[in-house]
Amino acid sequence: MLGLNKKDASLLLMVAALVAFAPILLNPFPEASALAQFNAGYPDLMQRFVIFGIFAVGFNILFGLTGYLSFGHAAFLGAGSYAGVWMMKLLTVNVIPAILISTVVAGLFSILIGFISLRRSGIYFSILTLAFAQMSFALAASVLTPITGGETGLNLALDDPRILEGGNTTGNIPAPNFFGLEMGDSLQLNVAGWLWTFNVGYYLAGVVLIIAFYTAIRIFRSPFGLMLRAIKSNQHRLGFTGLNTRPYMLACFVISGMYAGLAGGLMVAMDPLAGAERMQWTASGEVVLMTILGGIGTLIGPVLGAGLIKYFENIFSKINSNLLHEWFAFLPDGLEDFVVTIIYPFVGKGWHLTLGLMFMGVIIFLPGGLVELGQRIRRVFSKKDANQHTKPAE
Amino acid sequence: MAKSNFTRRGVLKTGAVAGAGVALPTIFTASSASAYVNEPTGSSVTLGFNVPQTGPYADEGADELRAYMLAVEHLNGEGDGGMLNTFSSKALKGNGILGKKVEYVTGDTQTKPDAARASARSMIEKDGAVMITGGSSSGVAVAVQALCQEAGVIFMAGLTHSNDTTGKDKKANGFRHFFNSYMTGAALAPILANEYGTDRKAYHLTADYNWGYTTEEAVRTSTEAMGWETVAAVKTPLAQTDFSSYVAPVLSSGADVLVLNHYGGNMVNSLTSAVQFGLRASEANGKQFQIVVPLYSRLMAQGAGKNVAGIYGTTGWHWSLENRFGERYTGSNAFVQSFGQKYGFPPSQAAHTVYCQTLLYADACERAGTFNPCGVVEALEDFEFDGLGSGPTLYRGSDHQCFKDALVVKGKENPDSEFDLLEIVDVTPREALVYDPAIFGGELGSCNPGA
Amino acid sequence: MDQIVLQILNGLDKGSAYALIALGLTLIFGTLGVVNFAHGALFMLGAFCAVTLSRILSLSHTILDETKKDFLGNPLKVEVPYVKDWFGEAAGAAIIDWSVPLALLFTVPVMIGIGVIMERGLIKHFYKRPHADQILVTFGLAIVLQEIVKYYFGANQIPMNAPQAFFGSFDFGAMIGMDPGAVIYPYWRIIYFCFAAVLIAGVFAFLQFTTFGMVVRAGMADRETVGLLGINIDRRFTIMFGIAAAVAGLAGVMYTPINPPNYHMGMDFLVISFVVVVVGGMGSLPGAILAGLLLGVLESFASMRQVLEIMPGINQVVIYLAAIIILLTRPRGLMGRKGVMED
Amino acid sequence: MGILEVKDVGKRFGGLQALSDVHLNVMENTCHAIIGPNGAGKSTLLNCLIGKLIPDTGSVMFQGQSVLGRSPFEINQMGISRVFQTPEIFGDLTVMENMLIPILAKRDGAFEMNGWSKLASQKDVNEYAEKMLEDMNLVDKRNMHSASMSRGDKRRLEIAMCLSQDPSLLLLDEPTAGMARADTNNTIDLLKQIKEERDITIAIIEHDMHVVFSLADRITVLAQGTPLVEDTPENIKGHPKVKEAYLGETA
Repeated sequence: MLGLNKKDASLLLMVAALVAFAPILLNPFPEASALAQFNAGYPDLMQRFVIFGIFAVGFNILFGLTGYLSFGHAAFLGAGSYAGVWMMKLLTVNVIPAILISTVVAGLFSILIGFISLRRSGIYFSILTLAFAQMSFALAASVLTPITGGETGLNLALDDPRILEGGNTTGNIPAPNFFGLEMGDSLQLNVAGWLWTFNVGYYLAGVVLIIAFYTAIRIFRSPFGLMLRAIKSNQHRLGFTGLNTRPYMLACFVISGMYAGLAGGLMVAMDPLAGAERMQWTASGEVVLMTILGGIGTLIGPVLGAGLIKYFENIFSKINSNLLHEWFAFLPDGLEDFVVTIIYPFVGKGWHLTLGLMFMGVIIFLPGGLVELGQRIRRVFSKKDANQHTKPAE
Repeated sequence: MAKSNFTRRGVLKTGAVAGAGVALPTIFTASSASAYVNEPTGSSVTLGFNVPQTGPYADEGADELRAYMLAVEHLNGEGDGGMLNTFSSKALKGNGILGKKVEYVTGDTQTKPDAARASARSMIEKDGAVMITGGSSSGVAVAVQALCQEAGVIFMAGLTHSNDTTGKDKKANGFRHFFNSYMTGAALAPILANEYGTDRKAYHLTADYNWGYTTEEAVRTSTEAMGWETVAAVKTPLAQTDFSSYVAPVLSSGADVLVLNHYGGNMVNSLTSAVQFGLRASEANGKQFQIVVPLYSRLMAQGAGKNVAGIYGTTGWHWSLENRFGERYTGSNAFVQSFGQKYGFPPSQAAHTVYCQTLLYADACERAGTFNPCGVVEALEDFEFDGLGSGPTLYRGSDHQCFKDALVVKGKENPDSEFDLLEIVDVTPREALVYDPAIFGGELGSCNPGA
Repeated sequence: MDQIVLQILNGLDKGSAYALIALGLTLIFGTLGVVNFAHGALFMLGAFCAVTLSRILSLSHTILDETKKDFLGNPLKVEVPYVKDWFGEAAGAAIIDWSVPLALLFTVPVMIGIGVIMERGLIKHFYKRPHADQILVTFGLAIVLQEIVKYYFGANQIPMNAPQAFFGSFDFGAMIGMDPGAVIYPYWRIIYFCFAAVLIAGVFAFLQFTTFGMVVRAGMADRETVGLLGINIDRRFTIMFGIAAAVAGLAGVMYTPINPPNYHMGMDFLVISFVVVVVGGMGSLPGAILAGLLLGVLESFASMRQVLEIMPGINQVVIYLAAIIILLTRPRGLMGRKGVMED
Repeated sequence: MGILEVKDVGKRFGGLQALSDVHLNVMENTCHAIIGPNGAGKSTLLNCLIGKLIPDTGSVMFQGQSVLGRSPFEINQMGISRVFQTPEIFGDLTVMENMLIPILAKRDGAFEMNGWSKLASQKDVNEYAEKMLEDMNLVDKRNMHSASMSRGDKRRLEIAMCLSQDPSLLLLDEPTAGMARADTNNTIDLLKQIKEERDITIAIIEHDMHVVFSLADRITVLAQGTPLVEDTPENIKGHPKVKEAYLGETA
């Protein structure tokens, strides 16, 4: 299908199905139940899953294939975001031009940074990218305030020109839309206590994710992708095999940067504000963590890693002591307080602690990240399967 | 324990289980179902408290959260009622808001605009919050305010001091009770002139971001109007932790006052450096060298320890206000009492401002008779009130900024406890702080109910 | 001219802090081949050793002072440290006053212990793992350590004071024969600089002149061969990790009077210390020191207002700009060896 | 005229004159061995031939074109393939993938963003790779991780990778170093077979006389950075100078 082998095609179909049914799958608990706190099926978080998934998939094209660890990838996401907001300010609040320009600007920006940084390899490359990103962040937050909005961020204003629509100075700023369909619009479906929200913006981002994922598969499986993996494996040998690794690296870096820009464009399409801290090293570090957590060099890993980190950030940080008391109200009072006291440091303001423990736990017990977890589970099942049928080995 | 505050879900539980029998899928889009976003349909209403819980401002966020929980208690008729008893508007009856019990959800802004918006959106989209409040920086306040305007809910800003929040980035759905950079300058300058004379030469160190710019400008303008001269103004990176290279040249620059336009950790570190370099013990131009910190908070004073002794600045409110200046500030002591009884220490200015914001929002809903943001906006615009601990106060309609007295404080030489680090020098009456809303530009737009 | 001397002095002082942290980081890079993202957290733990000691020293009982009132109008509770009861008012106050220098003694065993536990319990299992795994696990560890500290000490900064004797500043310029009043510098920063110099010299001497250090240096160059010689290099590496942790911890203790510590201070230093290590050249201890001092001085110069008037915003980026220029002109940093962490 | 002409090459490292006055003429379709005791400058010479080092003096011409100053990939594209002392393969990849890389590199030149365009010819590439593996008896191991193969197999794979590009000149740097006797003999047989079957020039740097005398048509003896003598294996065997400098010690 679409030039993919069977395994890849089924992976793509699986991702497409997950994207399509996420609003249902991510809301496993009825709206009214106490566990509904763990539901993730609301537009903002679903959009974030998808957007950071794109970001991480793109990052993995660079890091997973070539082994070049960029510590400044957030700069491209930030540059894309700024470009997107400016497009919405100047031209139109239709999201398509914004997303396109984000990708292009991030691509240009990554040509510049990549051209210089790729002169070095290993940790020297990492530090060069980090330095560029930190410079971008520092300048965006301060000296470039007229262009970037500084620390408060760049957002839409009523008196923006919006050439295609004509600016208005009264009423409200028009919402970002896809040819009239507003990103914030949702269809809510209430079935027997479950509340499912099908959001326009989410599905737009979802479609983009599927396209991005398909492109990533094609890159992974192409001769180009093979050369990139060869760079990771033995760059020295590759030179003596007649290949100039520099343009390959640069192309890969730019593709990866454009993925980041695409993610940035989608981010401002969903929520039209671009802040400088999107470019900070912590943001670059986050995508590194997402990729490692999910499984470096695997196709689906980075998407899973992105999902897990964003889930923690958005769900665990919102659990407060009040909620805990409510959940454990069935316990006797003393025990209830005890249980809440035990759990409380790990949720709400302590969600970072849980995140840190999870990083350590995953990498200690699952060296291949979340994908390895999946593989192990599958192995357990297939073993069972084999036992049941008592198939001979081979 | 606080089992009484069931969230919306807890209450929905019975209703939904009963409704499940019907099991006919109901389809509605966000716009068709109600007159405004997240119209509370059950017996409760959900407020979203969005404060920094991680990062360097986590302790400030924690103090805000304490005040929010206290406010919710008082609104629901529990506890001693706090400032409900002294508030000039008597619309609130201690039975929730419009008869609906007040519930809340909490989130973590991380003091990052992106994270703050994510958290606010989850409150609006997932938890059905009808009002978002909180925050501990102007970047976050501006970002979340813009989001609330787009989403169609009310935003009651927490601690945000930049002129932009109700200046160039003001929004119809957003309101600020806290004071701003302009007011700091206006309040501080006369007292500085009085204490240090009118022929001072000032050296500014300014945090290189929006709040820093507006604060530097405000302090410069108002001190220069008093006759001060500005020798230099140097911008320092926001991420800077060691300010020694910025402080070192000050003494030989010909200045005799150092103004630190820094907040939070920036201020703690720059002030510590300035004291280390012996600025306060030095003389310049034949005068005692002085340091000024335009905006003080208790956490900053705690962080800088005894280095704050004798250093002037402004603050939005202080727990000793009513004791010092009497009845004009009625409500202060009521709030300090009920906060202190519950948590064992006095509230900070952040706690005070968010408590007031919660009460003001609730009161506006009562007076408007609806949670509809447009009704609330109308009720809050040009609302004149008293009894919330800051004296007579006006919520100006043209920019949604509160006008109330501002406090000039200085660090105590011999503090009695870690909460008693500042003493009030004087209070600048609100009349002296008024400015023309047009000077900062920006458009309020019109209220957005989201539907 | 005065300004330039002042900024060079300041840059060296700031740079010595960078160098000290980068030194420990390079030791771990070089000897163990581990990218330790938790190194900043070790620095932070050192600072909190000092906080803990000062808390222990000022453990108090409360007495009621009827003449004063607290914020609720009740009699004021005054805290009286036990040490004042035991050693008398003046001696007790002096002990509390000297808590930061005292913390140096307290910190060394604690940090070596933490370092050894970290290495044996966690890092050891990651020697053979890819650098990416090391980054994730040490970053996770750094977050956990930070959050634990935050849980007990709060997120706000905690003021720590140098002993009264070293408070304030003195005329450094006059000492070296310049005009009086030209270069005024705080005592404690000069002490910090000297302390850093002594500590760095100590580590170098240890590596240079002891057999232990010789083996470790040989191990840095070629781990397998040293292993083949029948030397238990692992145990030595454990000790090396402990030493690196202690160096970071001591740097943290001495830093507390300069900037009040908070749980996040390690992260603030993490990026800059990595830049310093890499600019210095991977695996080179002198390189790390040189780069630390160099970047410190550059940062100080960039913060001068005369410079900022010409190049606004240069203070925001100078370190990164310098790093880029150095890495582009010198492929392996200032003093890097070939083949270390290049792939 | 030779396919590879080295004239007057000299190279100095600090105080050490590693190479001086090196003249070498490798004739087409021969196997030319370069031997010499340790430290004679064999590896330095080789590195000069493949562009890793640039000599201080002299010229290196391949088929009439200078190779000096060119990067490794350009030299490869001129038709020189190199086999390393320790087999350099792509350890993380499978044997088949290893095989595909040089074929694709040859097809696409230095750089090609071939995501979609050349899919049609992908089948030919795969078939060719399959055939190469068959020739080298590696076809059973096609899906194996190449890093986990034996040293002999790695060497075969590396040679296969080089041959797949149809080079005019194959440079071998001590191809049997560190190998067991059986592996060494296999490698010799393989190289003999290659020599017979293909129009290829081989230049080999070797320590092991057994290998040299089994393969070489001509031999250059290098000592202290200078060529001592160049002749056929038979003549070299009895050459007194060589005996003195090199063989004397071993024979």
